[in-house]
Amino acid sequence: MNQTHPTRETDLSFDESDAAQAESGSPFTPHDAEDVTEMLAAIGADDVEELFDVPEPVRYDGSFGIEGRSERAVRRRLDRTLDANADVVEFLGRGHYSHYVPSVVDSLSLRSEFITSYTQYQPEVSQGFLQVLFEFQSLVTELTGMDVANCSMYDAATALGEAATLADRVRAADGSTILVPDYLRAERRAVLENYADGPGLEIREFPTANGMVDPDALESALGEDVLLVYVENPTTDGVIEEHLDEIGSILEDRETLFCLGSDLLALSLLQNPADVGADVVVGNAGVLGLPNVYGMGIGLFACREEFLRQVPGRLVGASEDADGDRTYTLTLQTREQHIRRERATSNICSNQAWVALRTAIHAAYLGPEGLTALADRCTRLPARLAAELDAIPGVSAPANDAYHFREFTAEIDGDAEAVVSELADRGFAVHRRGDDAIQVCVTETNEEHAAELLETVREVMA
Amino acid sequence: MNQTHPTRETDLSFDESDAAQAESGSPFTPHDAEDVTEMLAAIGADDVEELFDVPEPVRYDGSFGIEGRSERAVRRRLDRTLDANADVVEFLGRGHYSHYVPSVVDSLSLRSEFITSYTQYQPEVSQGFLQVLFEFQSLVTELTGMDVANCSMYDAATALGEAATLADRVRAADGSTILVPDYLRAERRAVLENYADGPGLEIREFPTANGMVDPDALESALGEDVLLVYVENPTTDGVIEEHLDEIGSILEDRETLFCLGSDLLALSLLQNPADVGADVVVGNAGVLGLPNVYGMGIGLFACREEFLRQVPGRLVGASEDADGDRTYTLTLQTREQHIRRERATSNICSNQAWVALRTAIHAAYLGPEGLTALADRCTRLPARLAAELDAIPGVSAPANDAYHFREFTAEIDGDAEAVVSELADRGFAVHRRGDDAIQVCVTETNEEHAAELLETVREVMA
Amino acid sequence: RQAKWDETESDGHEPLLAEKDLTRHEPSDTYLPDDLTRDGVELPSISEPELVRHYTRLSQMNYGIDSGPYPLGSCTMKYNPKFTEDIAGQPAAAVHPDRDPELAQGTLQVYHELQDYLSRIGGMSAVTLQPPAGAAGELTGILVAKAYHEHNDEGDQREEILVPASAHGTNFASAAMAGYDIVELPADDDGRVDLDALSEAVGDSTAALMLTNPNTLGLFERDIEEIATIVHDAGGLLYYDGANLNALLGRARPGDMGFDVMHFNVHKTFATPHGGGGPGAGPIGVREGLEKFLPSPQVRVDGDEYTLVEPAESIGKVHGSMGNWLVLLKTHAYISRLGDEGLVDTSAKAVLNANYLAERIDLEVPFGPFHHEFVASAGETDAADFAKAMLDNGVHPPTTKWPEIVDEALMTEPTEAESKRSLERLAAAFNAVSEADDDAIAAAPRMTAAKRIDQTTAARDPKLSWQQLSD
Amino acid sequence: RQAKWDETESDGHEPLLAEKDLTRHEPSDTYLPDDLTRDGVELPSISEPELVRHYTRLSQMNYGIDSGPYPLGSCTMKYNPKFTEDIAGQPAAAVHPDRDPELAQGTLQVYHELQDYLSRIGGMSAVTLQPPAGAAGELTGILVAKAYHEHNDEGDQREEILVPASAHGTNFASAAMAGYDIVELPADDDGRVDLDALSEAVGDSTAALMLTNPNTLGLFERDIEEIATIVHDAGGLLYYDGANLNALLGRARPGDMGFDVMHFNVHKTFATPHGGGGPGAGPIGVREGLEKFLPSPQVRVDGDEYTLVEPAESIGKVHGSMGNWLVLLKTHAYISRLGDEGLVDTSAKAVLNANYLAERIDLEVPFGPFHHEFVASAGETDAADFAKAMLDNGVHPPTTKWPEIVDEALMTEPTEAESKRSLERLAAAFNAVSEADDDAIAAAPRMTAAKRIDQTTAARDPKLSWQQLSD
Repeated sequence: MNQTHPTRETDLSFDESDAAQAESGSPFTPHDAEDVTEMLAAIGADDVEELFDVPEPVRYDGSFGIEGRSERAVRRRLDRTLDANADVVEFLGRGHYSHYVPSVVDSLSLRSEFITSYTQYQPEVSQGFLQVLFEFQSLVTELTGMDVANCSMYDAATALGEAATLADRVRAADGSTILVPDYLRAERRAVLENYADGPGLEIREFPTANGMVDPDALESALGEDVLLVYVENPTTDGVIEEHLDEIGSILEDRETLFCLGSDLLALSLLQNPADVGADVVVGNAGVLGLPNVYGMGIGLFACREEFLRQVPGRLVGASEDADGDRTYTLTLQTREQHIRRERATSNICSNQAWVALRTAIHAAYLGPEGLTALADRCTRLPARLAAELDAIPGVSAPANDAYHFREFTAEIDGDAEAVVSELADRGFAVHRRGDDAIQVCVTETNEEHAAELLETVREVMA
Repeated sequence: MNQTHPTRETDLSFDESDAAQAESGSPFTPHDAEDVTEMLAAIGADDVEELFDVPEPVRYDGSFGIEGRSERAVRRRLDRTLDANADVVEFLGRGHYSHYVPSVVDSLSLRSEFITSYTQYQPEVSQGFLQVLFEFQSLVTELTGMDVANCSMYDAATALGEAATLADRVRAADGSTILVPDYLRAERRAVLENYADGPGLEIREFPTANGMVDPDALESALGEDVLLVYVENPTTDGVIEEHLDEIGSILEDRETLFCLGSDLLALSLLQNPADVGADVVVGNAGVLGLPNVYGMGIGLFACREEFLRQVPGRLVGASEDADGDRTYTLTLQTREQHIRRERATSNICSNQAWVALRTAIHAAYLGPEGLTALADRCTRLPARLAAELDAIPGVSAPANDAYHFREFTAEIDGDAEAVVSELADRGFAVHRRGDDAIQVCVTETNEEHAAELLETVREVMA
Repeated sequence: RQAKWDETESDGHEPLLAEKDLTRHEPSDTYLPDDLTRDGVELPSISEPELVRHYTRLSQMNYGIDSGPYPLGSCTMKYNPKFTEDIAGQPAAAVHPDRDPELAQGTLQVYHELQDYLSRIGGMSAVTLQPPAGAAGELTGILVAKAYHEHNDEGDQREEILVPASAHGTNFASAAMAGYDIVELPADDDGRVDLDALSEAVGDSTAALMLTNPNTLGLFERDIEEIATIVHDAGGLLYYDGANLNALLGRARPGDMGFDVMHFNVHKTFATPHGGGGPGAGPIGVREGLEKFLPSPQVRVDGDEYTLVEPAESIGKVHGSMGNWLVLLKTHAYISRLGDEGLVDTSAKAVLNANYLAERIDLEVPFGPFHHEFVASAGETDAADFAKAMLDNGVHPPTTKWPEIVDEALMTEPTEAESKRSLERLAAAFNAVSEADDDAIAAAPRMTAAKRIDQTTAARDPKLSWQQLSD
Repeated sequence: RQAKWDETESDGHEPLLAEKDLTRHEPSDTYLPDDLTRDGVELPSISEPELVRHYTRLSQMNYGIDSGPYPLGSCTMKYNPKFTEDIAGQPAAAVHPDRDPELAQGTLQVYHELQDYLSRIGGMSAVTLQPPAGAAGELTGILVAKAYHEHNDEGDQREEILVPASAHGTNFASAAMAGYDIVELPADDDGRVDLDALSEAVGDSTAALMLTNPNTLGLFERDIEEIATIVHDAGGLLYYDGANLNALLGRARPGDMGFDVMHFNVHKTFATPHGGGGPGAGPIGVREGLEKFLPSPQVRVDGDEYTLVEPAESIGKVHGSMGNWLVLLKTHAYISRLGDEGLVDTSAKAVLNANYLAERIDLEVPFGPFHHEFVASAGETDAADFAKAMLDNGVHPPTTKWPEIVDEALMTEPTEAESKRSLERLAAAFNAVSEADDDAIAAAPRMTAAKRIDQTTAARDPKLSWQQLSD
């Protein structure tokens, strides 16, 4: 078409807008040129570079080869990158679980007064978060039956590590042995080994039977050197432990701590740790509050009153302000690294406080009835799914003659690796357990796909 | 497998969790049974049903056949439903535009103090939103050059309707004609007709040339009966109007209002309406703040000071409180329906305040440089895309010999309906304009797909 | 106590962005020639961190439902479920209104299902979702009535709309916008429509009666069947103002009561957020025979394909597109969360709460029995002053000075979403003010971000922008 | 002024959920037999509307970066860009940690790219992202050092870690957790490492020196090359505490200065939100030769496939999975938003701001020249009291009483994200308190949600749960 108006802008390309939008300098520094000039004048410097007291030999020129992008370009690029996470339905568990997180959790926890705040060193302007953490501790206290709970550990594995060093500090037992069941996940054990390394503790395994503790075998494994016995309920194989009372009795009169691993949802239904004689409860609190985000979560740590001053991590306590009103504050800080330095109960500083907030909101949303009802469902779903799988030729489920929580193992006639891989190709992720077993986890967030999973397993096994 | 533990729960189905989670009653009523009992006792009633003073013949039994669902089930169901919106790249405009909305807009506008508040009838506890609206009015004032802006109309079409009735109220002209260009979108005209219906106004079209006003034709169409002349810049065909000064001169000494339609982004770059003699500016303010959400937006309405007391809708003004501090309040409410009833300047009550908040945040995020740079890009992109399309055999673009803003029409050799349909099948949505033209809109949010679009058009036209 | 900015430099207010920075930017190297561009714009140039603090602070100076009870009678401020925002924020919800219907089947399905839900809830034959607010719904409904009379060749003759004195101001304004004369109906002694006055007012020139039921006093119009007969016998239509439908959800349907046209206020009945003044949505429903006048387009389903259809004698359009889509989507989500049981429970608890609160406050509450709201009298105290004093108790006051049938009216609607504890707190706020002395009331509010605001000066010498402030 | 609850029933505090409701629920009809279930749980049963108000109100009683400046020295509280939350909130980011790597290629790509970014920024050979916090990074780094010495058969011999007196408490605690003895190094008169003291302390038993540079006084350790030589010559490793890396971004790299191991604090350097105490992330970088000791697994790329690999002599694991994934994702987003130019500008403005603020306050500020932070002295006033009085000015005070090398220390780090206006407001707050009289300071704070809090009693008689409150 014959145009009197220019129609071609030769120096424009369709993909340059991101570059065009990328600010020179940081988009998050508020200074304009005039500000900089005035500030330098006040300081008495000619140039910002003068302010860097860095000797020439170690100066760096600032080139990392990292390209700046507009906000939109960063989002688009990461959206595309994450899309490479295959679109499979996860029937995965083993200590990391998916429960539906209601919208209020995001809506409230993302309020900037919460998420952009720091540790509550100035309690007068931090009452909100302090009360949240106090309520979180109270929730954990109720669900574990313990006297004291801290308000955040990194995860279940590090919480177990902290329990081991607590045992070392509080127990006069001669030895230095931490006794763990043979079903302990390798990852948790590896973390425990590193926590044990400093104080020189030794990790020893005891054999279990049918996925749960064999009290006789435990008793045989015990000795004067044992600081702590760790047991899970449910286990990461999904088995509900049936010998907690016996374990409690065995450990009752010994200088050995009884440490129970669990999670906040299971605790709302299963035996109360306090009732079976547990001394310390660790595990996963983030089953409430976060979906599965590649293992990011929050660890649980609760114990009996006598260990209070040896507890690792943050503790929030109630106090009064100058008006006599109830207030909250970080307390017993003399246990902590910023005061006690190398004699602190732990090196923990930043932890998982924001996840604790989310967990507290989620738990409050469910309430006692909701928690218990969901936990009850977590005992029914695996039973049903195991029975259906068991009906498929070549599958025997559950592998353990036990009640299960969320998950169970199933024996497979044939090559488990091939079966798991074939299922993945067809859109389902399950755990492989050795050469001839798989593990399957079912909750309210994937049960709607259970029928498809069964159909697919049937096809794969055929 | 032979199990001593029950493995089949006969009454459990995998899809019942939604029903199990659906509360009886509303999940958003906080009463437990005890509360209800106590409240009824205080009222002196035995049953809530007693409180309904509804005669038997018009009582309804409450069955609508609408099934209640858990929060998760509702989300899942609507997610699936919306997935049925085809995954196409939109090159659509015509008054509704897509610009990248930065994350701060959601983050701030969803703060519950903003989004869960009502109209600011109690200014003492509503200073935040009032200041936002005051700043929005100021933004519009600056960009339109007008003296007065209100803080929200439903959309561009209804704002035009309100301008017509304003003209009827403020102009002594004998007649009742609203003069609109022949390029006016049918939807906008249809809305205008309804606003014109009550006061008995007549809508008349004047012919344009090359997609813009022909001053001679406009002058010929004018008469003593014309209350208002409406012109767009840019037009919904994307044409930048080149005769604004002449239009202003033509209307200067007449009892006819000059009403200009535009949008907030275009106004940051194109001729200032005040400079060309506009009396009223209407249009789309939501081009900033919201993506294309099926036409939901916010209308623009600004005018000269002399019409202040005839302005429709909400106005926020500055004032002082008892301490003498600057404060803000809804003002000139005697224009409004809740005071003036049938003599109000409009029936408007709820409007689009929350979108105004989003628009204000987005505009502030961009700032004067950002706005102008983005607007400038909106003049380059269509020029480039038109030139590239023009190079494809069978396509002539742009159809108008003009500068364009965001979009343009292109003539097609062949059946436009078939071309548009074929493009849709291949993942691109463009407008069909009659039998032998299409319209294409390009902004920073779809330019990255421009090359693919060109390639696809090439294939389709081949 | 509400947060307040206390920056010394700014006399106690959060500065305007324009007071923090004002940068004049004159574009250069523009693609357009100079004669098509403006000289420049002068606006705040603010960094993202500063921007975030500005709006965060402003939000803290604002009261919302999440801050506490908000018992604005006839404005129904109830809890807004958060999950509806997550649904509305989905990328798949962002579609252009000019998409071919084939490319927007998901959105159209939501429209169609919501049309259906509302038809059932209102007892109506068809529903349009186009009006972007309740008042726009009123205008739409009256235009439908007008089209109906014109269709019957009675358009010129029927030039009056009857509106009870206690009706919402929008009823008067909407009818006037549609070109009608207003005939105001007085109330009888019990606060309801005076049947004799109605019979007298109604006639050949009556286009419609606009009625709110329960009315703004919270009273059900018990004579509704007789009212319908009177209006219909005179050839008029009966219009239902849906503002108070929350009180009747699942208990009575406008269609069953004889209403021909109605609007819904989705934020009042279906919990969409009000956003500080909108967006809302004002769908209207019509009885059989009036569908053909509805705005264009309507969503229909044909097999499993959703299509857009122009009704045969459509009044045309009342919004440039299809109304406030995201608000309608949230409405759909809310209704399908509640279902029948939740909807019925909503009206039960709304009515229970209003009656309980009325019982708990030490003010005169004339008329009754109440449904979802009641109008108390502030007695000797000016109702507006009474409201200011309530602010200091951390609650939002009721609607004041309206309806005028009650002296110094405090029109109070707690909604179903308030707990017994919250109602008691609200009652305590009423009772504290009713016992306060005049000086204390005059000095209120003290706990708010701003003290008592001078509205008269604001209107006498309007300052409507930062530009005018610096004049 | 901060918002405060003023509910009469609760003495001025927001009630605990347990004070609003406590419901004992005893499960019945459970699938499990009774002997495997507990008797019941007693927890608040709260409706969604009440829940939302509770947490909304609590948030209003909390100060965050979006509320105003937060100049906590060494804790680096800077603006947290909102878009990173949108990225982290995507459904595609929610994946199970036990997915086969083939099914998590997107997540692994982000890990791999971030490992690469951090290697470049730190001048390191390899990076692990596993440590879930800075202190966890320290422990990890020291365990790597330990593994290195054990690999060289010097594990038993090298049992000491040197730490300067002004170092972060976590350095001492982390080294102790790894089983080391701590040797504290005094500072010289100019606030930096005393080279003579270092030479004396270092020896065959030295495993490592942990150093923060710039140190906690904001001072660059100018003798860093000599320090490195001394430590390396003695067979020890040099550990870089990354807390203050924000000051040096793009100006100097720990690897180039001779550090062997370092950790990054992603919230301090890369603007991830601190969330009221975490989650953070504490990636560590190591120089060439130490990669084989890193935690398992590392992310590698093989062609275009990302895989998980266990380093040859890995120390094992320090977190049950792969660390705090969402935090790492936000870190990636932030770094790729800024790029080289943004990173360099960050340190420029951080240092400019600290120097400007130091210039503007009327307190003694010993030592210098400062980089990103400085330590002022409150003089005769107790630094903790000084901080309380600052709260009344609407700003967050600096870190107090540390490092002890300055009397009544006020350790102040404004960060790059504060504007000149904001710094001036902060300076005004410092100066107002420095002129206030003792009584006024003792009475502070008055404008906060709580008045001065008694921390001693809280520690003496700990009440750590609602259960203990009601004891």
